[in-house]
Amino acid sequence: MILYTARRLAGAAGILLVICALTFAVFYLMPADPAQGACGKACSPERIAQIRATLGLDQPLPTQFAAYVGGIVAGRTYGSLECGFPCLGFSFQTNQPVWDALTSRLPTSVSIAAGAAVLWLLVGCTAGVVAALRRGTVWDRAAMMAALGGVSLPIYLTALLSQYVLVVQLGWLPYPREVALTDDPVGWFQSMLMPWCTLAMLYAGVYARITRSEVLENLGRDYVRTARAKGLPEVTVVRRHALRPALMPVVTIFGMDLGALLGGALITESVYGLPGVGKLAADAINSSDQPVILGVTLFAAAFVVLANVAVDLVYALLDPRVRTA
Amino acid sequence: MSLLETTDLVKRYPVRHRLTRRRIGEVSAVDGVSLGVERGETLGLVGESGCGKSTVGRLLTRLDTPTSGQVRFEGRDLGPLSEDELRPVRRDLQIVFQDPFSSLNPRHTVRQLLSAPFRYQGLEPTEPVEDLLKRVGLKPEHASRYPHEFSGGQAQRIGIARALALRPKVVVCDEPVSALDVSVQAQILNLLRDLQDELGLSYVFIAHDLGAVRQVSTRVAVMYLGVVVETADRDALFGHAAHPYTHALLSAVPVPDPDLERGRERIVLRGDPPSPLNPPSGCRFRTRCPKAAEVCAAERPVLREIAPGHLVACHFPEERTP
Amino acid sequence: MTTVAVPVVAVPVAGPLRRLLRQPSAAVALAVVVLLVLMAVAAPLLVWTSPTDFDSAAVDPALGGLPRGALGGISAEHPLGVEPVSGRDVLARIVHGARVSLLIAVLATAVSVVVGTALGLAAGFFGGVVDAVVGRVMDLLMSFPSLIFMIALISAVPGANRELLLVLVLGGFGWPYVGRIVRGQAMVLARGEFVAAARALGAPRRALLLREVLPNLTAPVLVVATMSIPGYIATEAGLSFLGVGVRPPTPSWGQMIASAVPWYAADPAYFLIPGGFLFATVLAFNVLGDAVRDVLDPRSVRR
Amino acid sequence: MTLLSVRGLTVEFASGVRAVDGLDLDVEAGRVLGVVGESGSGKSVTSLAVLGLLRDARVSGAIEFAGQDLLSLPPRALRALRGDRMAMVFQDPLSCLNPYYPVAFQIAEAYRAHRRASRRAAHALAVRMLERVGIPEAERRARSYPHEFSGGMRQRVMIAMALCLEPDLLVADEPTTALDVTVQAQVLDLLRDLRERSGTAIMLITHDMGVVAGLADDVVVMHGGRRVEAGPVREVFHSPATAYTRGLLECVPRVDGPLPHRLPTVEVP
Amino acid sequence: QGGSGEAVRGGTLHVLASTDLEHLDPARNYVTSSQNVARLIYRTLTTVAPKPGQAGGEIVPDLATDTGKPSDGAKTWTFTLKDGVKFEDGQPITSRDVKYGVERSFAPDLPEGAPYARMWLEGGENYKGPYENPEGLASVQTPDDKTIVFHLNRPVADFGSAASLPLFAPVPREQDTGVGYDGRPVSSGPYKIEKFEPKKRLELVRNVHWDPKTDDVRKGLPDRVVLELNLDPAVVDQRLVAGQGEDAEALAMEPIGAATVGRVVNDPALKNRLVSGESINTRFLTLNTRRAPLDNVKVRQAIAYALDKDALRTVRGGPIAGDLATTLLPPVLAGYAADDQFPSPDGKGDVAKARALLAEAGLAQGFPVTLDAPSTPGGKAQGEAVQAALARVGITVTINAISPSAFYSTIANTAQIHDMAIDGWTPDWAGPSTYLPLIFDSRLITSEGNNNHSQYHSDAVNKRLDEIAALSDPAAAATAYGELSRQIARDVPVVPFLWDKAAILVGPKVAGAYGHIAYVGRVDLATVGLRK
Ligand SMILES: Nc1ncnc2c1ncn2[C@@H]1O[C@H](COP(=O)(O)OP(=O)(O)OP(=O)(O)O)[C@@H](O)[C@H]1O
Ligand SMILES: Nc1ncnc2c1ncn2[C@@H]1O[C@H](COP(=O)(O)OP(=O)(O)OP(=O)(O)O)[C@@H](O)[C@H]1O
Ligand SMILES: [Mg+2]
Ligand SMILES: [Mg+2]
Ligand code: NI
Repeated sequence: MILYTARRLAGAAGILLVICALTFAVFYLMPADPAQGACGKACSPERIAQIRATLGLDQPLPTQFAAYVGGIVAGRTYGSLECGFPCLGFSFQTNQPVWDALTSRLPTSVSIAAGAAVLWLLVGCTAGVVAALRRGTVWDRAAMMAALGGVSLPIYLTALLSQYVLVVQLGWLPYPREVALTDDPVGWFQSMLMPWCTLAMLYAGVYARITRSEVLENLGRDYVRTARAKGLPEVTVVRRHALRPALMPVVTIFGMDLGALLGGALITESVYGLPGVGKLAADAINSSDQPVILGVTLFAAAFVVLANVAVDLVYALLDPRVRTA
Repeated sequence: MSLLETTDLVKRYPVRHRLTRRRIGEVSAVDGVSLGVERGETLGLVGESGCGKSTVGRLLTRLDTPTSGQVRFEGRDLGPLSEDELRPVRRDLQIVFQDPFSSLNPRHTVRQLLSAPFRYQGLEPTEPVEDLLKRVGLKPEHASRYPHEFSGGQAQRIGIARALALRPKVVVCDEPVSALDVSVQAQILNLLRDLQDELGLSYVFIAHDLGAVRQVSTRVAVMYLGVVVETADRDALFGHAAHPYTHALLSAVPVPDPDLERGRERIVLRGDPPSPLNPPSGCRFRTRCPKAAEVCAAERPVLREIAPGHLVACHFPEERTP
Repeated sequence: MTTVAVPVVAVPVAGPLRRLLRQPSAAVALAVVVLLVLMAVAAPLLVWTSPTDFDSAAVDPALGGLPRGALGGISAEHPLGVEPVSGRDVLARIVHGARVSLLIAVLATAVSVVVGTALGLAAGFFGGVVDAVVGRVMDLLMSFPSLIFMIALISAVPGANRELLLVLVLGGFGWPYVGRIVRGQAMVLARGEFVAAARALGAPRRALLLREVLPNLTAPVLVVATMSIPGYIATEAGLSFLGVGVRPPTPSWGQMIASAVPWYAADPAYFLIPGGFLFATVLAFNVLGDAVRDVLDPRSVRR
Repeated sequence: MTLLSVRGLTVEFASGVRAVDGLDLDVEAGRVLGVVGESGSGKSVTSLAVLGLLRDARVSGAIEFAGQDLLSLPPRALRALRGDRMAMVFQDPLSCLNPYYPVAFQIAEAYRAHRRASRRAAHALAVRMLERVGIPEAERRARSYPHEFSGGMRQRVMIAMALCLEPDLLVADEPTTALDVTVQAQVLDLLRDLRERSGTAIMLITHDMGVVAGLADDVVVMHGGRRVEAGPVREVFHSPATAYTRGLLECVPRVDGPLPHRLPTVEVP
Repeated sequence: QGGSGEAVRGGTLHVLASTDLEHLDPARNYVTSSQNVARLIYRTLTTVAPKPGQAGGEIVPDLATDTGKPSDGAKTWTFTLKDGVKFEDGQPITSRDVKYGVERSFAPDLPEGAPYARMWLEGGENYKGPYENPEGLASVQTPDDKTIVFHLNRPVADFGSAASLPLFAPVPREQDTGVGYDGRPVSSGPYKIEKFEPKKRLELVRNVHWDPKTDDVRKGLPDRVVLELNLDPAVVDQRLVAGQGEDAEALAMEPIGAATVGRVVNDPALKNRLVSGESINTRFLTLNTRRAPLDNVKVRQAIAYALDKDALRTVRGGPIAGDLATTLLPPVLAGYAADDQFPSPDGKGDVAKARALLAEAGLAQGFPVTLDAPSTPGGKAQGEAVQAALARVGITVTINAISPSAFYSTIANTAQIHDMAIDGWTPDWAGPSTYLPLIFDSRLITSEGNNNHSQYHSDAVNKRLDEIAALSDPAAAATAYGELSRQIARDVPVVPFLWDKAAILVGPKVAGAYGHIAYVGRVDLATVGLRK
């Protein structure tokens, strides 16, 4: 198992390396010249050339790429500038190592993702189970229609609408802003509530549908019939024999969704103006801050890839058939 | 020279871990099987689940490539042939599967299914689809239907018609009646018998149902965990089984007669067949054999002829009581 | 002899479309989709106003370009109101925007279905190295933070035809989801007995792939196709929302919503109208996709 | 004494399929009733109806078990009977065991549903039951998961689970069909042995006339949801009253006796 | 206006910014909003007067006792530092610190700053900054701790004005962290940095070593100044409209968006909280004079007639966003002279005249052009307004949206700029000397980093620019620039459309806020405070 984990992690690193290379290549194609960008309003060609040399932009692409990957592993320097391990690049627009920018924004993204995840799991799975148990009833249909509606609502629309209604019209909530949980728990909760609900609305629908179909599928399984034949109370039958196995695919998808979300809820953070990793990415894209885009892409991909590995391992832990195979 | 024969046929499948996809071992599905089928005869192949019967069937029709050993058809080794070179051979060598529905493409009509053999062989159809249907007891107007519109028995008839379209010399029937109801089973067994009489076919009849094997076979081979433990003419095998396993097998089949069934001397074997992942050393049956001795663990018994045409792989075969 | 033929049960197999229409929600969804498609196709005939003409009389510069009149300037001349500042007709932009959205979504679906089916089929059928390579590529694409990367990629080639680029990028990142399903199905089918039967008959590989396996993939492929259209509509709108969609002044729903962001408090109609259209469209396609799956997917039929 | 008495049982599914149509049958205490018939003749549906496990189906007629009318019993009372006084063994032991729990847990669960017992005591009982159905090293194997057992062992686990509360009636739906003949012989032996020791009545559902011949005292032959014939095994087998039963008996190729060139086929009543 | 009541000492002032502070490092700080913030942190030799309107253009002493003494025909400039000026650690500020600060602006590692030191100081072309040439630049002399002398390579009449730029702020050599200095410049002004998270937040607290007696400009009223950066502009507007909680003590960094105008104009209470500041910025449409058919002056004149200035202003918020521009130099800049060479009713354009001019040029059927615009919502909207206006005369405009950070470097690249660009110019201080010479002198055209975006070439204009530069009287020079601008306007290298005004919303507790022309109408942070 340890060996397997190591092998998966190595594979994950491989995937990240390829993603890194591809992203790097795309930036090379980008017309915006970081040196020109860094040079600003009054800039002579000589000065641009100087900056280019400092950034290593005059080197051939493979050399630049090697330097970049080397930086991630061991840190590097840009001219007189130190960029310590793990150096995901250095933003000349914010004068900050990309790593610092990412880590300073991670708490916001984690706050959003974690809270939303709790919410959507609670709402989605409950609705899914209820719908499955009351199959064909009004409850079922209403839950599934609501789920489809939630899935169909573009997130920026939900965000704008909730902000318009809850903040502008009703004034029930303040404008979301960055608040540390440790500084002001109430403010944190108030600020995060809308982003959580917005994200949860999108995902809860998906989870309700998955949970419903999995519970239904498991309810039709022979071992559920066995459980009933044993005379178990229906609650136990559902909980132990239909829900538990149904949660396996939910766990799988949850791991991946969470992994993707930790890499920044791009639109949510942008719409609410919350300085998370996603907003960092959006801003960086708007201002063509290539080192940051590259860094965020890698960072987000790392979460996805690691989530994949984690999901497989968790799966192995949860499913005795895999565990002992 | 047999029409279709195998020598020392071996097939191993790698086994992978469910999660890590690492190779964690090998199933030795078939381990040194030598068989022969003569013109016009039916070789019955019996054994318990997982003993390698289907694998032999797939190897005989070259749907799988043997790990080692030979499959010869009319004296020609099929091993080194490419798919293109095999194509003409396949006209003479057909297969009927267990589950009639999964062996018929659900998206093709009966007409398409029954003209496929000619199309794939690049031949002009020699026999109209309607005639093929009639031969297996179906109506010509069935030609435009899809498989799901048939009952199991009817679908199996279509499978048989398809196998026979090219007028093969040998048909491997891999449990052709196991999925069918008893009453339908009888119809299909009768059909196979009729077709053999009419067309002079040879069959390799794979089944775990000893009664069915007895009904259609002229010779029978008994397999246990990838090896053939006994072969004999039908009557010899059912009358004078020499291998303890064959004995146990025969005695385990319940007979639909309350008096006979209750009074019968039964040999109930202990335990289950071992896993083909790591088969026992020496004689593979020794772990369940009532006669097992030390030599059985040490030495693998080879097939010996104990009477003309009666071969047994056992250190302590039953005495033949005439 | 006394054989009794087992009577063949004549299963009344209603056509898939009929079964689909029997569900009221699916029928409504289909009607909405058909209407939308008609609207998109007949856009120039439907609205005479150009989606790019400014109408400075319809807005009040002293109020920062707020549309004159209630509800975002709804009037006989502008049935759905006008865009703040420019006074462009919202209905005209909605109708022309539908064209862009639908066209891109349908083409992206086509790209992902064709590529996904081809590669998934190859991977599932041949297994081994092909499967390993295709599998890796799919893993890779699915690990990409695709939204970020798509934006970066699209902004990296500013000169290219945006519509085409969007189709390629959406399809390029979307095919693994088709490919994964097709691969799984193809793998099961390739090991199935009817493929073995065809091989035993001497069928060449091409025939196995195209005649035996492929026809059995139509149902799952059709299901993923219908289910992915709404996703592409939403993603295209999302990209336009983030400013990397189709180029102005070509209207697009996502863009309209994006430009409504600063106005959401002052002129809520301006984001509610395109937002409502987007929601209705995506919902209709989702409901339809769901119904198509119910009709075609044997798993859900079984329940 | 009649333990289970079924009268005019009719089961109709929502789809309109009438799977069982006015069936009568009786299981005597301590005796084995064989129920035979072709696929689709309604055997399984009957067994599920008896245990009240059918959902989405209209069940009518009368099912009387130990003097109680099961059809009019409230769900709670029915549940209390189920697993306790009447238990069931199904055909496919792999799919009938939950892959996520160790086998002992699943046996103990059945026990704890009806008797107050500590976890530990229930587990000990489960181990005893496993020993009783002939699982070697029961103490160790108790913590294994279903997939770690072979088919025959799994069916033994199912039987242990059904018998842990010493029910009056065991409904066994094709308990050996998924098994190999040698393993089938073991399981049949086990059932025979258990009946002799505990006196549990068994309703044995099968399509294999040989199995009925070996184990059953009485037999009911079903076709199309109706009873074609019923009576003591010996009577029915030696002198079947209907051509259908005779056909069923004769169309199966046997390992002994004469060999016809062609097999007789069944005539539907 | 600007919040009633008296501003008092104390409290926390919040500044809500929808943009980022580009650079705080004095060697790199070259954006008005950053300069406005930087004035809270560090002092320069001179600075702009803290007054509303045109008076804000006046240069006053800051660290120095006066605005500089020219000698040698304005080729040598001498400044004397005030007594008692200290860094945040209590160390006195010396002339060496100022010299070091100027030298840093030569370092290639610290790009982006104003170019004047590099352009004007003798020997500057070979100097690479203190990191590579630690021996320093000989043309900046510090005879004693208080005196600093600059030797220039040409006469510069308003070097005293240039000395108000951040690169003339003192930097203690021992505390220079190179590139990292951007995140934590050492304070010499009333506030020092407590916490700075780029693109998120800047928190300033009092610098106890700043002595108000040495500073006639800054008031340093609030105890703390907190800037929230990179907010959504609509959210900033909404928060200030609501003006609740902390937001009562907040002011916006940027003008209100068009969507808020209606709300503010119709609400007297809000209108009372609106600070309207004039600006030295002029917005114009740059026409690339090297690309056909825009190389034809008739075509350019046609575009000048066709342009709908009013629509462009509506995009920016309507009349509140400024006045329609008719000249290059805005009215608040010295040298402005009223003029309108391409008049049209309400600034909506004169389509008939434009068509006639196009017909003269043989392009009556129109032609296609590509317009470079920033990919911001505003940029795109302006692009679409140009598109719609020029469509009226048959000119089809394709918008090339460029990411905002790359926008200026792209149009400053002569190979990358297309036919037209949404453009504008803010002089570096409130005088015309950093306007026309920088953007219309054809001899300054470079392939990259070019400021003459229209690539306008006129030998007559070049000659005149040299003559004006040689004038030692700033007032005479201003008048001359004004006259020259009319001459340039006839050639239409650019079409001015808006003289910016900034309408800025402040919270109900903010007092003493006014828009400063040098900070393009933004609230002067150095003097604003909170009410009781
Ligand atoms: N493709 C394969 N990969 C791995 N193992 C295989 C494969 N095919 C067969 N096996 C294994 O080889 C052994 C023999 O299988 P085979 O299908 O030949 O048995 P069988 O006698 O036909 O059984 P049954 O009566 O159940 O059909 C089994 O253990 C099976 O699990
Ligand atoms: N849930 C259900 N809904 C509709 N029809 C059903 C359902 N369950 C069973 N049936 C139908 O009822 C009939 C009897 O089925 P049942 O399972 O009792 O047969 P069986 O005798 O047990 O057959 P087998 O030997 O194949 O197990 C069949 O025609 C079957 O299709
Ligand atoms: Mg088999
Ligand atoms: Mg059954
Ligand atoms: Ni007959």
